[in-house]
Amino acid sequence: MIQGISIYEILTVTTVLFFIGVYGFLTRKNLISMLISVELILNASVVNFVVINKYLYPDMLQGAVYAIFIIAVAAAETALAISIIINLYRQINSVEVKDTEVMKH
Amino acid sequence: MDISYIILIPIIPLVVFLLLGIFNQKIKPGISGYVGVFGLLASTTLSFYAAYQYFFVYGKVDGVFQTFSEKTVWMNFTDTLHIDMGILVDPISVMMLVVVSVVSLMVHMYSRGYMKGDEGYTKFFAFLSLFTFSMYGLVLATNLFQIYIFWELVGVSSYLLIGYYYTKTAAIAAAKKAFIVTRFADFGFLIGILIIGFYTGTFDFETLNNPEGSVILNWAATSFMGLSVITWALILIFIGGAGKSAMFPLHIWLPDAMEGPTPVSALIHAATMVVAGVFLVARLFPMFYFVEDGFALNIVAYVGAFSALFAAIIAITQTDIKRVLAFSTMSQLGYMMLALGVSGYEGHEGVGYMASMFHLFTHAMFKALLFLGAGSVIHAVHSNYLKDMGGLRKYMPITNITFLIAALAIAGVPPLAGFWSKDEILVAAFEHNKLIYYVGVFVAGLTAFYMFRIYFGIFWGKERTYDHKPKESPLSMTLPLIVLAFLSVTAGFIPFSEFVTADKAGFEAHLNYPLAAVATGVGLIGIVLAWIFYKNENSLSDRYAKAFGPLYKWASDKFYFDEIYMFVAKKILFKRVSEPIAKFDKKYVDGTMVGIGNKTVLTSKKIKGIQSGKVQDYAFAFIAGVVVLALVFIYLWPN
Amino acid sequence: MERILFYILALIIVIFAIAAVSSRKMLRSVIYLLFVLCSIAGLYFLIDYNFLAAIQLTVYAGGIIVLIIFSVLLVHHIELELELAKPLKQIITALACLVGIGVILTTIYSYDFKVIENDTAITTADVGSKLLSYDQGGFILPFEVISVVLLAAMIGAIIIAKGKQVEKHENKRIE
Amino acid sequence: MDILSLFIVVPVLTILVLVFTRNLKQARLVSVVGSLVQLGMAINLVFAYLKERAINSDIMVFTKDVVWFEQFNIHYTIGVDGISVALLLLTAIVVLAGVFISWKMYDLPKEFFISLIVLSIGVYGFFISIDLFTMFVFFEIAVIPMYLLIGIWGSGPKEYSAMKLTLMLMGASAVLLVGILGIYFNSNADGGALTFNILEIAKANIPFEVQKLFFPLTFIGFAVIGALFPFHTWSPDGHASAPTAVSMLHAGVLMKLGGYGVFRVAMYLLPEGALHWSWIFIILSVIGVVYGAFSAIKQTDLKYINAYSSVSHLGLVLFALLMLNKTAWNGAILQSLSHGFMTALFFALIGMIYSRTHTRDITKLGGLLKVIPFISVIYVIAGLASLGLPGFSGFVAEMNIFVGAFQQEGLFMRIATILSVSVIVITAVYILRVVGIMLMGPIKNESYLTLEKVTWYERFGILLLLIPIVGIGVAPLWLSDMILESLQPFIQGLL
Repeated sequence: MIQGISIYEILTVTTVLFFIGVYGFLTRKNLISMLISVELILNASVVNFVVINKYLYPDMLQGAVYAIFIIAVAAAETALAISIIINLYRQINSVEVKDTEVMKH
Repeated sequence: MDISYIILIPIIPLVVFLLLGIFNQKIKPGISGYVGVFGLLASTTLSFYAAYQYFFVYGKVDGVFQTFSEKTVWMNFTDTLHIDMGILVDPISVMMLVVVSVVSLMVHMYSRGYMKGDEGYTKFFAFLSLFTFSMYGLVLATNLFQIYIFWELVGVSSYLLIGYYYTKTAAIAAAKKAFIVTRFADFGFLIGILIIGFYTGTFDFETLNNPEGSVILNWAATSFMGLSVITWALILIFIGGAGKSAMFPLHIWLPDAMEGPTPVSALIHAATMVVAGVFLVARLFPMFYFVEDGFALNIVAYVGAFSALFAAIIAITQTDIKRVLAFSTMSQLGYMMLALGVSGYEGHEGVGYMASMFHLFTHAMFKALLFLGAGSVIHAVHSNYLKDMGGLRKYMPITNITFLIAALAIAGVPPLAGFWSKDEILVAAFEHNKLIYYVGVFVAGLTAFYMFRIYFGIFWGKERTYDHKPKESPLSMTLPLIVLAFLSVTAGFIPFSEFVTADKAGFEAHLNYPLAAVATGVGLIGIVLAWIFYKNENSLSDRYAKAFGPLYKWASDKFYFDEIYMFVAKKILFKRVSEPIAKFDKKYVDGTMVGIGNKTVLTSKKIKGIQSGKVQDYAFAFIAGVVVLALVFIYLWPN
Repeated sequence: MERILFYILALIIVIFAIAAVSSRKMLRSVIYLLFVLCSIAGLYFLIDYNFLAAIQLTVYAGGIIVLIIFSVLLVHHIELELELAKPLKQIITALACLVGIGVILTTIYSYDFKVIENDTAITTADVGSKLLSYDQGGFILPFEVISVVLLAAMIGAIIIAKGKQVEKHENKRIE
Repeated sequence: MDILSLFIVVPVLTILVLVFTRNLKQARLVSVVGSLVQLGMAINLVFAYLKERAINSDIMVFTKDVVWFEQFNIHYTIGVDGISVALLLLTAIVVLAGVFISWKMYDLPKEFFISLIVLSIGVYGFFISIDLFTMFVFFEIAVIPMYLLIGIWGSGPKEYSAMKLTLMLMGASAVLLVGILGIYFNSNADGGALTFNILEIAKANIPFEVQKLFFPLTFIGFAVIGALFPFHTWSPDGHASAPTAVSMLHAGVLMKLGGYGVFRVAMYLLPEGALHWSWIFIILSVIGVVYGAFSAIKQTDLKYINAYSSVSHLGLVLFALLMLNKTAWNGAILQSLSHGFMTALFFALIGMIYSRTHTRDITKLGGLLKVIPFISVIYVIAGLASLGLPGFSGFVAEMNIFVGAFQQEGLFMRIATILSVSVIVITAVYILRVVGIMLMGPIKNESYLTLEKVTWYERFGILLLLIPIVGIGVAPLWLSDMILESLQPFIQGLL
C-alpha cells in the first residue's frame, strides 16, 4: 500500500503506460524500437498484476509470482527477438520493418 | 373414285431424288438423266390417268365435281389442331398435276441436252426431282400446313437450283435473295396460318372452303383494327402467295433468279413454282370471296393489276432476254391474280377464277416454251444479251418457229392458247372493274410489244459475229420445244370452263367478240410497233427511249426497287440493326458481365492491401477493433 | 511523502515512456526505457515488494536493457536518425490510443474495487516457497515450464543469432 | 440394378476402365464402347418406357428411391417420363458422336475422355433425378468438367472463356440454390416433413407469396445455362474456345439442362409464380430470340455465329415454356431435342472444317463445296434444318412453339409471338450468308485444294446426328405424342 495513493491512480499510470507502448508499437518503424514498446506494454501489465495483488488480495502471492513469470518470459522473448534481429540484420543489412516485408512473399 | 394411286405421283420423284442424291458420286451422268426422265414419265402418265379418271370417268355428281381426300395425321398440336399429310383431289389440283407433270417432263428431257457435260449433272437431276416432288406435294396438299411445308420445300429447291452454279457470285446472291425474300413473305403466310388455325380451329381446306361451313359463315366473329381477323389472315396468306408469285413489291427476287440454269427458269420461275401463289389464292378462293364481301380479294385484284402493268413496263427496257421473260412472267402472274381478284363464285360469275386457272395452264405451256427456246438460243450463242444476238432464224429454224408460236401465244393472237385465256380474263375484268380492265388491255399491248421486241432482236435483225457458228440444238432439246409448241397452239381449245370453276359446277363459256377484238387489236398493234422498231436495226428505238427520258431510265433500272431493298437490307438492317446489336452485345451485355468480374478482381486487389503482412497494421486493426468493440459493448449495448 | 514519491515516479514513467517511443535516436530511447524500468522498480519498492523490485532491476534494467543496447550497437549506427511514421498515421494511432485510454479509465473508475488496507510485505522466502510448492496453489509446474522455456529460448537465441549465412554464400556464388 | 441407375453406373465404370488406359487408341476404344453401351441403353429405355407407359399411368415410371442424407430428407430419387427419355436419348447420341469427333485427341486423351464422361454423368443424372437436391448435385457435376475441358483442351483465350463460363454458371447455380432451398423450406405447406421430392412438392400448395419470391430465382438460375438474354454472354466465348466435342456436348446437351430445369422445377412447382412473372421473362426471351439472330448476322467466326444462333433458338425454348400450354411446351421440348442434334452437328462440322483449314473466319473461307463436298453438303443440310425447313426437326419444333404461342390471347402475347416468328426470316439470312460465303463461291485459298477428305469416323459421327434430325422431321408423330402425353400431368397442375 502506498500511503494516500488509491488503486485508481496506479491503474491510471499503468493504463497510460500501456497505451504509450501500443502507440510506440504501432508507429515505430524499427524492429528494436518495437521491441522497446513491447517491453513497455509488458511492464504495464506486470505492474497491474502486482498492484492488484497488493491492493485487493494482500494475503495471496499469485500476482507476484505471475509477475516473475512474465519477467522471465519477457527475458526469453527479448533474447530471442534480439537474436532474430541480429540474424535478420546479417541477411538484409537492415532492421527496418519495411525491409522485412520480403518475408510475406 | 379410287385415288390411292395418286400418292405415287409425288412419291416417284422423291425416290428418284433420294437415289440420285445419295448415290450422287456413283451414278454415271447418262444414267441419272434417264432415271430422272423415266421417273417423271411415270408420274406424268399417272397424272394424265388421274385427270382422265377424274374429269371423264368419274365426272360430275349432281352437276358438281367431287372433292376426294385421303389423309393421315402427321403431327398433333392440340386436341383439335393437327397437321395432316394427304392428298386432295379436286379440279384445280388435278389440273396442276397435269401442268407440273408436262412442264417438268419437258424440262427434264430438255436438260439432258442442255446440261450435258456439266459436272453436277446428277445433282441437277436430283434437285429437279426434289422440286417436282415438292410441287406435287404442294398442289395435292389437304390443309394449310401441308401446303406451307411443301411451299418451303419448293422454296429451298428453288434456292438450290438458282445457286446451282455455286461458284458464280451473282448466282449465290440471287439464290440467297430469292430465298430470303420469299421467306419474308412466308413469314406473313405463317402468321396467317396461325391466325386461321387459332380462330377457326382447323387447317383443313375442305372445312375452311365449305361455303356453308362455320368458317365462312362466322367470319365476322372477331375483328381487329376494323377488319375481321379472317380477312387479316387472308391478306397475310396472300402476302405469302405474292412472295412466291413475285407480286409487287416482293418481286425483286424473280429477275435475279434467272442466274440459275435456263431449264430451271423454265420449270420453276415461269411455269410452276411461281404460280404457287396464284394456286394458293385459288385454293382458298371461297374464303377470299365470302369473307367480308371479298375485301381481301380486292387487294389481290389491285396488286395483280399493278404488278402486271409494272412488270410489263420494265420488261420493255431490259436487254437480258431471260430478264425480259422474267418480267413477262411477273406480268402474266399479275394477270392471273387480277383475274382471281375480279372473279365471282357461282356459275358464269366465276369466269375470272376459271380464266385465271386457264391462263395459268396456257401460260405454263408457252412460257416454258419461251424459256426453253431462250435457253436454246443462249446455248448456241453463250450470252444472255440481246446485243449479242441477231439473225439467228437461219441457224436455228426449229427454235425460231417454236419461239414465234410462243410469242404469238403470249401476245394473245387467235387462235393460240394465250388468246383464249387472256380473253376470258379481260371479260371478267370488264364485268367487274373497268379500271382493271383498261390496265389489262394496256398490258396486253405492252406484252405483245416487248415479246416481239426480243423475238425480232434474236431471230431477225443484223447478224452478229459469233465465236463459232450457232447451230440448232440437239433433238433432246428441240423435241420438248416442239411438244410445248404444239400444246401452246392447242391448249386454248380445251373447254376449261367445263372443268375448272370456282363452284366446281362448270358453265358454258362464250367468246365475247367485241372484247376479244379489242384485245387482239391491241396485241397486233404491239406486234406491229415492235416490227417497225426492231425488225431491222434502226435508231428509232433509241430515239423513243430518249424521248421518254428519265422514265426509260427508271424502267430499265427496274424503278430502283433492288436499290431500295438493298438499302433497307444492307444499310438499315445490317448496318443500323445488326451491327449495333453485335457491338452492344460485346460492349454492354458482355461488358457488364465482364465488368462484374473485373470489379470483383479489382475489389479484391484493394482489399488485399489490408492483409499487408505488416504486424503493425494488424496490431493497429486489433487495437482499434478492441477499442471499438469495447465502446460498443460498454455504451451501445450495455447488456 | 510516499504520495509525492509516487507522483514523481509516475511522472518519470509517463514522460520517459513517451520519450522512449518518440525519440529518433535509438540508443536514447533504450536509455529512456531504462529509466522507465527503474521507476517501475521504484513502484515495487513503494508497495513493499522488494524481491520483485530487485528482479525488475536485475533482470530488466540489468539484463534486458544491456542486451538491447548490445544489439543496437551491433546493428545500428549511433548517429542514424530513426524514420518516423507518417504524421497522419501517428495522429490516428494517437487518437485510437487516447480513446482506448479513455475507455479503460472510465471502466476502471466506474468499478468499485474492494481494497483491503494492509501492510504485508512479501519476503523472498515466501515467494521462493510458493514457487517450489507442490501443494494447492503451488507453482512448481509453471516454474519448471518457465525454466525449460527459458533454456529453450536461450539455446534458440544462440542458434538463431549464430546463423549460417547460407543465403549470403549463395548470393556470392550467383554473383 | 435398375434400368435408370445404369445410366450413372455405366459411365462410372467406363471412367474406371479409362483410368487404366495408356494411350489414345485404348482411351478412345474404351470411350466408344462405353458410349455405345449408353446409346444402347437409351434406345432400350425408349422401348421399355413405351411398354411401361401402356400399363402404368404414374407421372414418372421406373422410379426408385434411396435415402442418402437423412437429416435433410435428401433422397436419390429417380424416374423418367417421356420428356426425360427423349432427352436421355439425345444425350447418349451426342456423347457418342462427340467421342467419334474427338478421334484424334492427341493431348492427354485419357483425361479428356474422362472429363467428357464425367460431364455426361452429370447430364444423365440431371435428367433422371426427381429429387431437387440430387438434381442440383448432378447439375454441378455437369458444369464443373466444362472448366477443365475448355481450360485445358481449348483454343484461343481459353482460360478467359473457361473462367467466364464457369463463373457465370456458378453464379447462376448460387441463385438457383437459393431458389431450391426456398422451395424446400416451403414444401410442407400442408404440414409434414420438408422434402426435396419434386412430385411431393407439386402436391403441396406452396403459398403464392413464396412462389412470387422464388420463381424468378429458380427461373434465372436455370435459364442462365439456357442462355437467357442478357445472361448469354458466356456461351459465345465458351463455345469459341472449347474443343469440338465439348462445344457439341455443351450446346447440344448441357444448355438443355436450362430449359428442362425451368420446366421441371420452376414451372411445375411454382406455377402461380410463373404466371405472375411470365411477362418479364417473355420480354427477355423474345429479345433473346430476335437479338441472338441479329447478332449472328454480323459475326464472322463460325462458332460465334453458331453460339448466337443457339441463343436465338434456346430463347425460343424459354419463350415456349413461358407460354404455359401444352402445344408450346411440346414445342419447347422438341426444340431442345432438335437444337441439340443440330448444334452438335454444326459444331462437329465446324470442328472438321477448322481442323482442315485452320481458320473459322468465314471471310477467309470459300468454295468449300468443291473441295470437301461431304462436309459442305451436310453443313448446308444442317443450315436448312436450323432455319426451320420442313422435313427436319427444327420445323416440327418451331411450328409447335408458334401454334402454341398463338393460343395465348391478348395484344402483348400476339406481339411477342409475331416477333418470335419473325426469327424464321432472320435465321435464313445468317444461315444463307454463311453458306454463300463459306461453301459456295470461288475457292479462296489454293491450299484448300488439297484438303483431307472426310474420314470414316467423322462420317459416322455426322450421320449419327443427322439421322435423328431427319427422323424427327419426317415422322414426328410418335415422339411428339410421347412428349404430349407426359406433359398432361404438368398442364393439369397449371390449370
